Order: sequence, then structure tokens, then C-alpha cells
Amino acid sequence: MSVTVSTLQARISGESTAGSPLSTEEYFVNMGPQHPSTHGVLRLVLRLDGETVREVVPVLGYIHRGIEKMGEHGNYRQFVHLVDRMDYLSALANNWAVTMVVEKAAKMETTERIQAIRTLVCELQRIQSHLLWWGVFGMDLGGFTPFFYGLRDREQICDIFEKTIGARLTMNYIQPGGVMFDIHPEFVKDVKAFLNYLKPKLVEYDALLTGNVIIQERLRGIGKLSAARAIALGATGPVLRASGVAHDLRKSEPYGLYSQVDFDVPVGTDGDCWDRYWVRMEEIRQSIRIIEQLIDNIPEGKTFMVKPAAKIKVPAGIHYSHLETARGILGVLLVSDGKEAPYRIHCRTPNFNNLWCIGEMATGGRIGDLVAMLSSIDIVVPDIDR
Amino acid sequence: MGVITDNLPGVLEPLPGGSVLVTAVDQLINWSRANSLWPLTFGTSCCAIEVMMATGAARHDLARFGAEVARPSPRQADLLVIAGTIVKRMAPRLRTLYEQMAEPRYVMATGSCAICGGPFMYHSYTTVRGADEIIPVDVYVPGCPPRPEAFFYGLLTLQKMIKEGESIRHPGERRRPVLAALPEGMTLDDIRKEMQDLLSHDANVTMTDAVAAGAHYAADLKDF
Amino acid sequence: MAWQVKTIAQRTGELLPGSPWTAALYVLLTILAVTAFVTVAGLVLIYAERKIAAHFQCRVGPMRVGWHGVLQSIADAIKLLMKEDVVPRDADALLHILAPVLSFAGMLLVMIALPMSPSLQVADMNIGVLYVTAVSGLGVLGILLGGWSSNNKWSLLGAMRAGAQIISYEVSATLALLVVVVFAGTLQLSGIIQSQDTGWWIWRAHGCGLVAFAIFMIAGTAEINRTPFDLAEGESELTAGFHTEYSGLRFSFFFLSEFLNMFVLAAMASTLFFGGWMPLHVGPSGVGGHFAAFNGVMDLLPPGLWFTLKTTAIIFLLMWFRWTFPRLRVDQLMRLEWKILLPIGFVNLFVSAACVVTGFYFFAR
Amino acid sequence: MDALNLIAAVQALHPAAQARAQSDQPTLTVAADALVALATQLRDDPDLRFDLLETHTAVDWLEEDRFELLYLLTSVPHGHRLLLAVNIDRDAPVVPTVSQVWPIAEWLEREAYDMFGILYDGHPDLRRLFLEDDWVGFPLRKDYEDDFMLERPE
Repeated sequence: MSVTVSTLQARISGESTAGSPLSTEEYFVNMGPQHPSTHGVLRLVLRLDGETVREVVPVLGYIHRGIEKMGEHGNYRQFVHLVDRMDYLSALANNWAVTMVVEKAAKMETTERIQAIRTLVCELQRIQSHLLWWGVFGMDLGGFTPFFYGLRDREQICDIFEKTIGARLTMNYIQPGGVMFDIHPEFVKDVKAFLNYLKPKLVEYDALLTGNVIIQERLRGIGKLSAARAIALGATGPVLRASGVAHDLRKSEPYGLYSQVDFDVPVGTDGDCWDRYWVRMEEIRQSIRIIEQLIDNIPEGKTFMVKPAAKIKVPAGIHYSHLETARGILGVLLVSDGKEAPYRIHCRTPNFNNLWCIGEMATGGRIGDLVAMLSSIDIVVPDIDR
Repeated sequence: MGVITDNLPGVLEPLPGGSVLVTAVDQLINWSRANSLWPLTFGTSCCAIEVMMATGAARHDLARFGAEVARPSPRQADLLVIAGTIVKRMAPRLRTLYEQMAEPRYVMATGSCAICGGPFMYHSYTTVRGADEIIPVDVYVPGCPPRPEAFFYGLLTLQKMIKEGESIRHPGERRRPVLAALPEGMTLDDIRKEMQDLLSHDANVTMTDAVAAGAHYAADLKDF
Repeated sequence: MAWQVKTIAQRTGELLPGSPWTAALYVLLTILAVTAFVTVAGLVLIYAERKIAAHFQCRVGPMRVGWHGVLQSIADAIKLLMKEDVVPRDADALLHILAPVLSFAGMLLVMIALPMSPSLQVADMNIGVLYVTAVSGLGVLGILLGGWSSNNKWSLLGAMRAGAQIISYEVSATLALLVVVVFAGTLQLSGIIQSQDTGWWIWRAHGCGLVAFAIFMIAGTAEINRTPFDLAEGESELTAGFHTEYSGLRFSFFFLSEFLNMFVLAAMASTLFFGGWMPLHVGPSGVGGHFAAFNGVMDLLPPGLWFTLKTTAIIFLLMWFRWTFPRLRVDQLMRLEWKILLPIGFVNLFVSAACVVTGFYFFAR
Repeated sequence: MDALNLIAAVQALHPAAQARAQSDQPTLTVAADALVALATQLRDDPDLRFDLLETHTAVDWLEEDRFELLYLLTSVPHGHRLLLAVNIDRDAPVVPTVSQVWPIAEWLEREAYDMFGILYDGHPDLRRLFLEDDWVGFPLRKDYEDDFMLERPE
């Protein structure tokens, strides 16, 4: 057989490829799996020339739990709670992705109310996810205070979720055939109060971080990714939109109630860290717009169409559907053989593809830039490893 | 663990009243250790958001217990919070991190993944079923993920445990692991009330209750 | 009102011929007092930093150990003392142990030159400013040795960053110091303070004092490795930088000297630009001064309190910086120093020299 | 372009491509040796412009003794999707790489190698992605057995 398989050891002991005019010694440094700015257990093997990054070799698998294998041994409802633990910062969108493919394949009907609730909670969670990202981004760049501001406001959304869903992080809320519970009677009031609370806070965020000259210096022109390269590297979500491609499934293939609301897709121009920062900040504002349009018009109706104990069978064949999480396109590819358990279930996760860009972005930058880039991609490692 | 703790009992014990003095020094050391648990910045998955980030953040504020000084280097950390799933590939690294920490070191396993593998227990070919298969664990905090309040309960339990230990006479001796689970039949209001009680009396967690709760929990598991 | 400066060294010198043993006891007591001061000040600063940071971040900070957590630093100190002291197997053991001591010693030696009040200064050298600049440079040696001897790439990287950064910014800091030296006409710290009895240099020297103060604060923040210049131990980049491999007591040396360097910086800034222990005076205090009455009121506060107030205010400013700004990148750091601060510093020094020669500043003698 | 037109357009490019039944996406089955040429055409054709390889994975049809490789292509400018399926022999799972067409395929193919043991001919850096280099077996194969893995008690 002509195909040869390599090892990590062979990969990182390769020849030096840098054309440095000064004959400095390059060396390998392990960043991670335990490192404050890899957001979990990501390991990056860096080839450094002094402070300059010559090459980044991501090493994955430090949190690979085999969710796809586990999915083959359970039914569809059991798979929903597993995907909560993939991208836990947009757990509801993950639930929805699985639900969407199952509902589409099994031809389940849903009501307008179910879709409205799903859209609302997903947008709330998008804000929550971006708030957390904003805080951690500030911390990665060396300013600690943004972390506390971001998480302080995130807690408010956690409270709203807690009332309706009963969980703060891993929701297991959106189920094939509906949602687990109807919304709490105070949901509408709470969400409105929160939006009124958040709007002035966004101005405060801008004062603290966005307008800071050090932030501008650190981010502008760093980690550039052209539109063509971003698509070729499989980037989606804010990473792709920052490169100037207005590709947002909420607009191009509307699901839920996104076709009924009016919102803009923020796009960047240069595809640098600053654009990624700006796009996410703008997305928070757009999510606020979406919620404001929906919150007063939640239609009446049933909140679940199928009893939770009902067995779901999906007709044999390949089914695929995807949606836009806070980080990009999450697709679920379901291969069914007509039984209660999926024959094969595969998740196309946004972080997996987005992380792949780091190799291209970081080469030639500094270590400090690498941290900014990693943070601007907004990775969640369990979503990469699954 | 240093010249003082090694030699102090030998010097002091024979003296009249030396035993009292040793106990006093012991209490002082335990007090300082219990109130200065610097955690390692380490989290593998979902639990890291809840028990490392949300607890440290403004609403819950880990700093109240003097534990907000998260050290990125294991050498300077006292508390290893295993926040999230441990898989086979991570296991040797976790062990290394634990070995790199300087004595005395404490380990908290938060979340069902770190306790037993949690939702990834069956049909997973990589998930380690419980971090205690790799390193000794002092306190278990159940939940998936545990709420920040649950983490605080675990932290207070650990403080209690440290304060009851004998650092000088028996340095490094481990207490048996404690499950910081809440007793059965508790409601949210009970928890809030108990948290307020706890906060008003410095870390008055009764160990026996926690252990009893642990037995309860184990019994539940059997039935399950 | 003329201030009589009497340092502890002078008093010991007077005692020495008559009763050498008393003098020796005096020296011993002084050493103990300085060490005790350093420890207590360090603990207080650490507590203050944690509390102030907490309140900047909508938190409450340490609350559980003592009243509002006042004993928190003591608990931390005892714990660090009792913690295992790790020397990595492949580290250079001697240098690994020596490094924190050097770092600590550099800071301790500066302490004896700081004038805290007319009677509270250990030694008043006639080259005080030079001494402080020189000895505080010792700290970087400790950092470099610590980073190198740990045999850890992150430590080494952090140490190299620290070395480059501290040595670069030393230049600007010294240029800013020289402005005051030029105006005061002396290198002696008590002399510099005495020269401000008609007003502090920050406003008497027209713009020069203010510019020099700004440069000194920026360069000083960089020298003590605090945000936005904390590249040597930037957590998100280099795990813990040069002290990654340090634990227990020796880590606490680094930790303590880091905080006390902040005190030293604040004390030096207040000495040079805000008159140290000198109360706020406007114009000559004697008969004929327009503001003599105002000066008299200001003299009611004891000089030690003035020093404490000024130093505390500057320390608060430094903490404010730390909890507001993000971190610079390595090359931006160097650009800031060599392309921005240094030229401004030189021009500023030149302008101040011109001011001194022409006597163009407030209350010139 | 809707599904039928899309299939017709691709079949015009590559007549050997067969429409696959039982799929909710426009799906075409192609032979392994024609894959790279077709992929390049699909990416560069101005009417098709499949510039994003949205995902790539494999399905282990144990009873039929074959692997089915699935390439989900998306066109960002046109907004249409196409699923390419390639059947390969389970005993000699070799397929040419498409990583020169879509760079992201480098990782997706590494994942497929890691999980199914599919060998990609011409891949620049073929090694395991999630598991250690010395891992025995390919976990997502249907006949994978592991002493460590627990079965859920019924």
C-alpha cells in the first residue's frame, strides 16, 4: 500500500523551514493542554524563533469522548443531551440542530409557538455566549476587568434560563417534537428587563475595551484571513463574516422564525482580529433586535407535539440539516437504517473548522498575537474534539 | 514538608505543655491553608465555565474565600479542580499536573464526568470513568455541571476537612474522600437558607452530614 | 520653616564613639524594623490590591478571614511558608535558589534610601538618586537568573522579555529623574525634598515636571512588570512567566518584591515630583511670602502623613492602571520606549536644562 | 439551483455519476478515481462554485462490506448544496485525497482516518487526529471492539 501514516513525533521533529536571515535557533514549545489561554485542553505545538511564531501544529483529542459512537448506541432523544456537552456555550443551538434533522426526517409537525420559543432562547444564548467571549477575550489580552463585566451580565441570562429551563449551561431543552417546558410566566417580562439593562452596558463595554488604544493596536491588521482563504479553510460564523462574506444561515436558509424578523448580518472588511471583535459586538446588537421583534408576539399554541416517551423512528437514508450557532455552522448528518437508533450520526462542528485557520493566521506573528487570534476565533475545545 | 513541620513535634512534644503548643501551631497552619486555597487554572469542558469562571465572576465571587488567586502554574497552586471530562489522552497530563503541584495539594472533582464519567460512562472508548482512577480526590461535587453554589459547598467542605486534619503530627495524611452532595429532600429554599447560615458562621459544614449524604447518594445509585 | 533632616545613620554615627554597643543595637533594630516594614507593607499592599481589584470588578474581594478579610494576606503568607519548596530536577539548583533572594535584596536595599519623613530615613546618601536607580536594577538580575535556571522554555521567554523591558525602560525612567535632579541641583534625596519647600516640581517647572512625571510613571510601571506592561509574567501568554517553576517561600519572595517595587516606585515618584514628606507649599514660607498663611496651615499635618498620603495615592493610580488596561505586545512595548518615550525624555531634559539656566520657573532662587 | 437541476448539471460534467436514493440532499455517487478531477471541476465551475467543503465523513456499511465516504459541498455564492458519495472496499480503504482542492479536507480526512482507518492517497500529513498515534483499531467502525468500553446495562 502506498499510503504512509505519520506520527506526531515525526511531524514536530521536521526540518526548519524558516528563512531567517539571522541564524537563530528555533525551538518547539508546547502550549497546552493546560494553558490559561487555550480555553480548555487544546494543545498547540509552536515552533518559535525568539518571539516569532514560525509554525503552529494543533494537537487535538484531549477531550475526545466519542460522542458520535455513543450516538449510535442510543435513541434520538438521548443524543440531544450529549450534544449539549459539545459546544456548551450554545447548548440550545446544539439541541436544535439535532432536533431539526430528526424533525425533518421523521416529518414531525411543530407549532409556531415552539419555533418562536426556540428562536428566542437561541438568540438569548447567542448573546450569552458572546458576552462570555467578550470577557474572556479581554482577559486573554491582559485586562482582567472585562471578564468580570461580561460574566456579570451573562448571569442575568442564566437567571432567565433557570426560570424556564431549570439549567444554567447544559439545557437539554429543545427536543424532537417541541420544547421540554412552556416558558415561565415571567419570561417575557424578564427578557425585556434584561434587554433594557444590557443596552447601556454595551456602551460601557465600548468605553472599557473597544475604544482602548492598546486594544486597537493589538487587534488591527493581526491574523488576517482573506474571504477566499476563509471559505477554503472551512471557516464559518463570525470568523467568515469578519472576512467580508455575508454567509449567515439565519438569512440564507432561514429556520425557526428568522424569516419573520428583520436583522442585519454584520460583515467585516479585512478579516483581522479587530473585524472578528467588531462582528461579534455587532451581533449582540442584532440579537437584541431579533428578540425585541419576537418577544411581544409569541403565538399561542402547544409546546410539544410528541410525548417525551414516544419512540421516534426515522426513515432510512441520509438526512442533513444545519443551523447557525454563535460560532458558525453546526450541521448534523444523520444516516438512518430505519431503526430507533441512528446508524451513523456525524456533527459538523463550527469550532473544528474555525480552529484550522489558526495555522494560517498565526504563522509569522508573535506569541501575543497568537493568543489574540485564538481568542478572536472563540473556540470551545469539546466542540472540536466531540 | 519543610524543616519546621518535620522537627517541631519532636522538639515541642516533650516540653511541658508542648502538646498544646503543637496543637495551636497545627490549628494556625490549618487555618492558613484552608483560607488560602489557590486554584490551578485548569478546566477541560463544561464544568470549567460553571465552577471556574462563574464562581470567580462578580456574582458568586470566589475571592470571598481567598481562593481567587488562580495560578496558571501548578507549582504555585494548592487546589486542583478537575472541571470536566478526563479522557485517556488527558489522563497522563492530569497526573503530571498533580505531581507538579507542591505539597500540600488538594483535589476537587466537580461534575459527574470527573466523578464517574457521567453521561460518557457507557459506549465511550476514551472517557476515564472518574478522575479518582488517576489521582486521589478529596472532595466530590456532583452535578452536570454543578451550580456555583454547589462548588462553594464543596469548597467549604474542603476547608472544614483541612481544618480537622493534623498537619504537623501526621503531615500528608489524607482524610477519606467526601461527597459534597446535598442531603435528600432538600429544596432550593433550604439550600439558600443553609448557604446563608454557612456564610454567617465561618464554614460550619458538618462533615458527618456530608458523609451521611454521600452514603445516601451511594444507596440511590444502587437502586438506580 | 526649615526642616532638620536627621537620618538613622547619622544618629548611629553620633552614638558610635560614646557607646558602640548601643550603636550596634541601633543598627540591629533598624535592620529588623526595615524587614518588618517590608513584610507588613507587602502584606497590606497585597490585601489592598485584592480589595481594590474586587471593587473595580463589582465584587467584594476577600471577606471570610477576619473582618472584611483583613487577615487574608497573613493566611496566604503562612501557607506559602509551609508549602513544599520545589526545585526541578534539571534546574540549576544554586541559581534557582539565589534568584528570588537577589530580587528581594534589590528591593530591600532601595528601602534604606527612601526618605519617609525628616527623621525616618535610614541613610541619606549624597548620590541618593543614583543609588536608587542602580540598586533597583538588581531586581532584573534575579528575574533573569530565575527564568534561566528554571530550565523551562516559558520561564526563559518571560525572563528575556523582562530583561529587555526593564533595561529599556530604565533609560526613560532615569531621564525623567534627571529632570528633577537638574532643577533641584542635587542628587541627595533629602536635598531634592528640601528644594521643594516653595512648591512641588510637578507644577513649579512649568510643563517639564508634568511630562517627566508622566514618563516616569509609564517607565516605572514597565520596570515593575505591571499591566499594561506585565509581559514577563503575562498569564494568558506565558503561563506564569519567569516564576513558573517557583513554589512556596521562594515564589513568595518574587511575589512580595513585585508588590514592594510598586511601593518603591510610588515613594520615588512622590519624593521627586510631589515633594516626598514636604507639605504642599506655594512660594516661600517665611515673612513676605504671599501664601505664608496657607503654607502654615499645610504644615499642621506631620510630614510622615504627607508622605503616606502621596504614596498611597500613586499606588492607587498604579492599581487603577492594572485593572483597566489590557497588555501591550512585545514589539509595541519596545516601540513605545525607543521611538516615543526616549525622544520625548531627551527633549524634556533639554528644555528643563534651559529653564534652569534662564531661571524660568516658579519661585526660582 | 434546485436539486434536480443541480444533479443534471453535475451529471453533464461527469456522466458516470449516479444519483443516490434515500437522501434529503441532492446526492451523487462517483467512483474513487474520478473524485479529484470532479472535485476540482465542481469547485471551479462558475455555475456551481462549490467552494466550501462543509463536512466530510464516512459510513461503515459492515454488511455490504464497504465504506461510503460522504463529501458535503456548499456553494457560498450560490447557496446550493451537493452531497458526493464514494463507495470504497472495506478491506482496502484507499481513496485519493481532496486536500489540494479544499484545504479543510486535510483535517476532515485525518478525522476519517482516525475513526475509520480510511487511507488517503497523497495526503500531506496523514496521522491520527483525536487518538494517540499508538491506538489500536478504528473506533467508529461497526466491528470495533474495546475491552475498556462499557455496554449500557438494559
